[in-house]
Amino acid sequence: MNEITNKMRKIAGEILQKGEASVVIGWEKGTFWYLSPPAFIDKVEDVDRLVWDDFCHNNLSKYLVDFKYKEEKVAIFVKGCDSRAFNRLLQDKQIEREKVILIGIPCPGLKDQDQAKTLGKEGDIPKAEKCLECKYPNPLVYDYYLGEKEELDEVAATKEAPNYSDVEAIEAMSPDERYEFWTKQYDRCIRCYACRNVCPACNCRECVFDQTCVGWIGKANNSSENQFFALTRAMHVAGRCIECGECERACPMDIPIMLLNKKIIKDINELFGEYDAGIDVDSKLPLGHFDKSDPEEFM
Amino acid sequence: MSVKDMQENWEPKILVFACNWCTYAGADLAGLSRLQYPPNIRILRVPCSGRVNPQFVLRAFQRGIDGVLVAGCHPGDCHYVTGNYFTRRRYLLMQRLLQYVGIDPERFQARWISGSEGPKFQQVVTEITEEIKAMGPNRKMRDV
Amino acid sequence: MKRVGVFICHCGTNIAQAVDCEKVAQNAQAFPGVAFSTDYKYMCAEPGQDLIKKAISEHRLDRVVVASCSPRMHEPTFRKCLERAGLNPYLLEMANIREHCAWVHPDDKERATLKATELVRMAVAKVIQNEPLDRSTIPITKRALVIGGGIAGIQAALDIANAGHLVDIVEKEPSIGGRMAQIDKTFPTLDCSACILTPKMVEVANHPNVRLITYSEVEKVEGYVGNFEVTIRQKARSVDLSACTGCGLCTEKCPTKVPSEFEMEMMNRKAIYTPFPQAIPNKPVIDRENCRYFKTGKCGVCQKLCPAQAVDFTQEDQLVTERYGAIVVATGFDLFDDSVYGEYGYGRYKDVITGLHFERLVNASGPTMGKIKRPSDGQEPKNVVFIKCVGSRDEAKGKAYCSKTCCMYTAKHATLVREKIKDSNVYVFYMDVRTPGKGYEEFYTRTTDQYGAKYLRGRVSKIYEKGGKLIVRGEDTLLGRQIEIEADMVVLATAMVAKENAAELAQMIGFSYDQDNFYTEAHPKLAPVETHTAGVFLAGACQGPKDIPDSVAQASAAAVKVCGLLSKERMETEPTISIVNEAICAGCGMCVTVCPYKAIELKFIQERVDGKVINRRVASVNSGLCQGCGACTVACRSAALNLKHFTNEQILAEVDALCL
Amino acid sequence: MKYAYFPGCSLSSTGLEYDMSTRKVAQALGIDLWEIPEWNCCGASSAHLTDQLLALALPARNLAIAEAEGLDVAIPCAACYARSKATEVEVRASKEMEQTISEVIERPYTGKARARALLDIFVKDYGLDAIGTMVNKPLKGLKVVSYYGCLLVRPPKLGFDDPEDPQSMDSLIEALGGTPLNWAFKTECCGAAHATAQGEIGLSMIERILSGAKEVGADCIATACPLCMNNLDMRQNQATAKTGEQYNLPIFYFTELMGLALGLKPEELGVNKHFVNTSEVLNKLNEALTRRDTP
Repeated sequence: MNEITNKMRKIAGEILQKGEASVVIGWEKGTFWYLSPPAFIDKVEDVDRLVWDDFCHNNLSKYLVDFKYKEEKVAIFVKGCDSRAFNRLLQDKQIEREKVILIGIPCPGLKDQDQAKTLGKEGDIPKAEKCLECKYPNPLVYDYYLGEKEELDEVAATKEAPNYSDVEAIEAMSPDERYEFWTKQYDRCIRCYACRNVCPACNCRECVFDQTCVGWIGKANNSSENQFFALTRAMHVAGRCIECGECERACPMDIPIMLLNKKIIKDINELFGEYDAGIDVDSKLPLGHFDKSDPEEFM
Repeated sequence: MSVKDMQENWEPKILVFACNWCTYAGADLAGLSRLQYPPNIRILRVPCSGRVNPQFVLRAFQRGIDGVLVAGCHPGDCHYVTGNYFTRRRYLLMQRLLQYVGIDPERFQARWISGSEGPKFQQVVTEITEEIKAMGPNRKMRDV
Repeated sequence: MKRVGVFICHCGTNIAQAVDCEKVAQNAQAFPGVAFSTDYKYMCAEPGQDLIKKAISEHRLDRVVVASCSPRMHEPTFRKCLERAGLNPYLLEMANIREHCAWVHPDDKERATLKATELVRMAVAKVIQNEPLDRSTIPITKRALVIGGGIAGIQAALDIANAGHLVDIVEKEPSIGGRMAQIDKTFPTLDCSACILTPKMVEVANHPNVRLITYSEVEKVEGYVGNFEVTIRQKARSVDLSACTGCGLCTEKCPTKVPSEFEMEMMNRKAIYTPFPQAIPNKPVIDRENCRYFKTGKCGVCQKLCPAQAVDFTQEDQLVTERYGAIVVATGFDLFDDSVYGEYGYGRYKDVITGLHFERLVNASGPTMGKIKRPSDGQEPKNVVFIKCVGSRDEAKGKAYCSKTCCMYTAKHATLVREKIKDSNVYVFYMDVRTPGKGYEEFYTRTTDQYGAKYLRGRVSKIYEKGGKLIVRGEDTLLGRQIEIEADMVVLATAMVAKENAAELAQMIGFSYDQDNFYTEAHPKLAPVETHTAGVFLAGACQGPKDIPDSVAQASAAAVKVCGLLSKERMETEPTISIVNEAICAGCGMCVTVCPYKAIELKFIQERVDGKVINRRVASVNSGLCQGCGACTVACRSAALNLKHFTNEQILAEVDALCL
Repeated sequence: MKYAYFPGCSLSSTGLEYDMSTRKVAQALGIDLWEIPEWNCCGASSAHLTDQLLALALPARNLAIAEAEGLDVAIPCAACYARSKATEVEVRASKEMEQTISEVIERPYTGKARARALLDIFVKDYGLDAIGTMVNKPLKGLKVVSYYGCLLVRPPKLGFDDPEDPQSMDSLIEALGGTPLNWAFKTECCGAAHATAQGEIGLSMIERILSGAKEVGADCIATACPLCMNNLDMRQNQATAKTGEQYNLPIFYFTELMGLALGLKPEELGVNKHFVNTSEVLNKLNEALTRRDTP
């Protein structure tokens, strides 16, 4: 990984030096050794802050939305999931391709930061759960590529066929069991909206949950409002979720948010045909078009 | 009235989102034809089933509704050409999602009922009322 | 605080016998915002309306709820009533306590009354959020477009033009005339098709209000009722229409022969040609795909010989954009592809032909000069078999619908064979004979009784060649036996189907079509020539199989609708449309993709961000196009779009009020 | 490529050469046929005249055995195919039917194992190009009319080809180097059991097919149905006796023609078991090949 870190710093330095972009978005070491938060580098002398290690979790494409109206170009490092997010944002017209320089990094899968915290530096830290079933570890779109081409092939997808066993386990429960399961999860929700804030599919200018005057959602933190929040968000990211798993990682209350998202992805695939969000920029969103021969259950 | 009486006399309340052009007209026709059905449903008129935001449905469950029906024109007959095709996609997903979080399938349904289908309107709302009556009051997702 | 007035109607005893109206009115007093509540025997009658008007002024009401019959019945009535009382008509809401309550719950007054009360509570909660809305008016472009220059298009254009309006006909082919020009005689009178069509073609071509745009296709349609902006591709004709005198020398000398589409490929035309002698404009066109000059660069005989120097090889397609107030779609039909019926051998056996082939075979200016000769060897056929319902009424291989015209044109063909070939035998295999139309049944009766055509009720299972004859094997279901006929020629009564690119055009203009790609009328009975898209009307077989009288009738009806529109200076639009909250809109364009009317566009607005002026992309609703379905409001996650009169706030308020 | 193999009862009696040639050809092409152990009669035609459920359940048992093995079923006989396919289609169309049938046969059948006509497998799965490369004795100059019979491609929802003007056997003949002739009797009824019960009617139907083939100048007829073979081959001299016309039309199972083209010996394919003498056709083929070989 050190080699990639070196390459990162070199290319970031070059980009800034030549003025190709005004800022380079990458990762840097955080407060603890097992955290690598986003870094926004706009000076050549700062490029040595950049790192690539087992904890570069954040989906950086999300931050491009903040640069939407900047005139200068932005350079950004992308893993497979970041690149899917990038494509999604392009589809949602939140960014322009030519205003972004993409630097691809092949991602072997990252490590679980909570486990890291417990096991310590020398421990055998397992992969992060969200990386266990990654279908696209390699960036799908990039202008530069760090690493050898061979490497790109070597970093094979860890998931060939989608694994929905966790979703199916819940489907197998009785309605009351399911309700109890989810109530237990969402009773913990403190509605901090970290899941939304970190999510590249959540790219509204003003989120409905912030619109108090319409009264979409009450401010009370109770089971009912939390579930309204959860289901509404799930529907809003339906067809947009690129399975980066950031929502779940960011959740301070360990709510299995991806279990909702995966359910919708599974249903979309079953109902409307295979669809992976953020792969094909020209594809239409599953809820943004229809087929006259869609399944008919409402007769 | 005692609590027991309250339970015995309980009647479900069901919200029907009806599109103005088909299902609302179908309900009108049921009336014109004097087709009787249980008085548990309340129709909320919307221009098109495609206007029904899933958040409206969630809100109704929050406020304690016992069942929700979203009804519109048959696919291909939409007054607004394509609205109900989007409804179909949206609610195929929504229905599964609601069931996934534990809402009983009977409590959220969608149907196509045209302006000429007074009898179908009668039949659908009667069935839904009976199903929900048999299940008892909905307590899931309620905010009280 | 809003001041709502609630008016409960008894509808005589219609409502009152199942609902305690007085009690509902009493209950309503307590609802938040209600300043006045009463009940009355007939709210819609003059005294009832007076009561509302009086209450509005006496109690300073600013919102009104009427609980009565369906709003589909009397909403316009009460809106007018509000207007007369000085209130905006959109400050009205109705609770339907007749069709949706009293009439369906006649035996449970207690619960019907409770339901009525709750319906009123919903209406009150909604009306509090109602906003005054103004109908706006838009100017109308006083020119109509007719797409398709067949008989339907010609008739519609003539009627519009005669009413004093300007009209353009866009025709895909080099000449107007359409299918009717190919037809020999017309049922049930057997008068010559060309004799009644060509005068109309001339009339429309010479009409000062009509402009013919032939050899052209509609490429793009934007805008909305009153103001369509249509892009038309005028294909390169390679002949300068203004210079050409139509002398025909070029056609005569052209060395390249091509099977003629007009003659169903039973005769050749040249590469520079007019499709048929009476074509309008009667000036040739170069078929560039087959022209020797365009294929090899050598030849140019036509150009060298043309005395008017009208031949222009350098012409290019031209795109012109015109504005129209209304559009009549009259694009006609195609024929079903009979080759899917392997058992009939169409395409394999030369003497198995379609009805349209027969029209040309029997036509005096056709390939055989009107003598019926079979295509394989030019012999006069003695035994002719007709098979009806080929491609129609057949869900397995063809179309489910009845093609409507085949019974009559087959009777006509049978008559013509018997008339022209005295010693001929004519057999017609049929499933049913359908002759609804004036003089149609009589014509059919003459075909069998006077002309002696033998009608056999049954289907044909196989046709095969044997010794130069076509053996037609079928079943006579009335006699219950198999029959084999040695035929010289077989004519298939081929179904009419929608034009190949029918769906494409409908999507381009933005109206709906059925599973067979025929265009869908707004209402099958009460709005048969309208589409769901305002300002777009239908005429002829593009809406479904039709004969000439029906096509002409529909064309005139469509013309009346167009005239009604064009006779106004401006038109009113419904104000219940979507609006964009630009502050919230992120410009993602999801609303654009779900809008069936192409009413939403993305535009850029200028804004100051961090001291700099930026261009921000937002959605923008075209109030002329938006029909108020609300699809965009749900597609928009951040609820930047809202539908006036059915706002998110209103619907949520109704839901809340209902669940109390 | 592996399929479950359902020969059916005809193939172990009157249609023995169909079975022989099928197995030989499959072997030559490298297709693995796994004969369904303890297979039972498909029920044609008595079962579907007796009881609908019985008619569906009989083939279901065979299909279920194949399904447990994870295999689709290759079926040479047209009647066996039609009955088995009918079961598959019904089971796939309705969960209820799936349940009923599974109860009757006391094992699960979900419709996953498909009933496949042998002809369809060769043409679609193996592919004409692939077959073409395996041909070493092309049927050069042999004019063949393909006779599909009434069952193989009909009714449309069970068939795999155009129900009125099917093409798959014709294209197979072409791939084998032969000359397929177009004719009008591809799906004509051979009279089936009429030949036994109503001799006159049966013979007239046989006669029509034979003279249709003669009319277009065919050297032989290719078929995919043991009963059609029976009628056209065994009763050909009866037809001659009736009409006085010498047809001289050998009838071949299409698998026999495949075997010949693949260079297999006529005897291994059962070609010597026919009623109508095939030697003329075989000689013609050999001659054509020799002619090609001498420059």
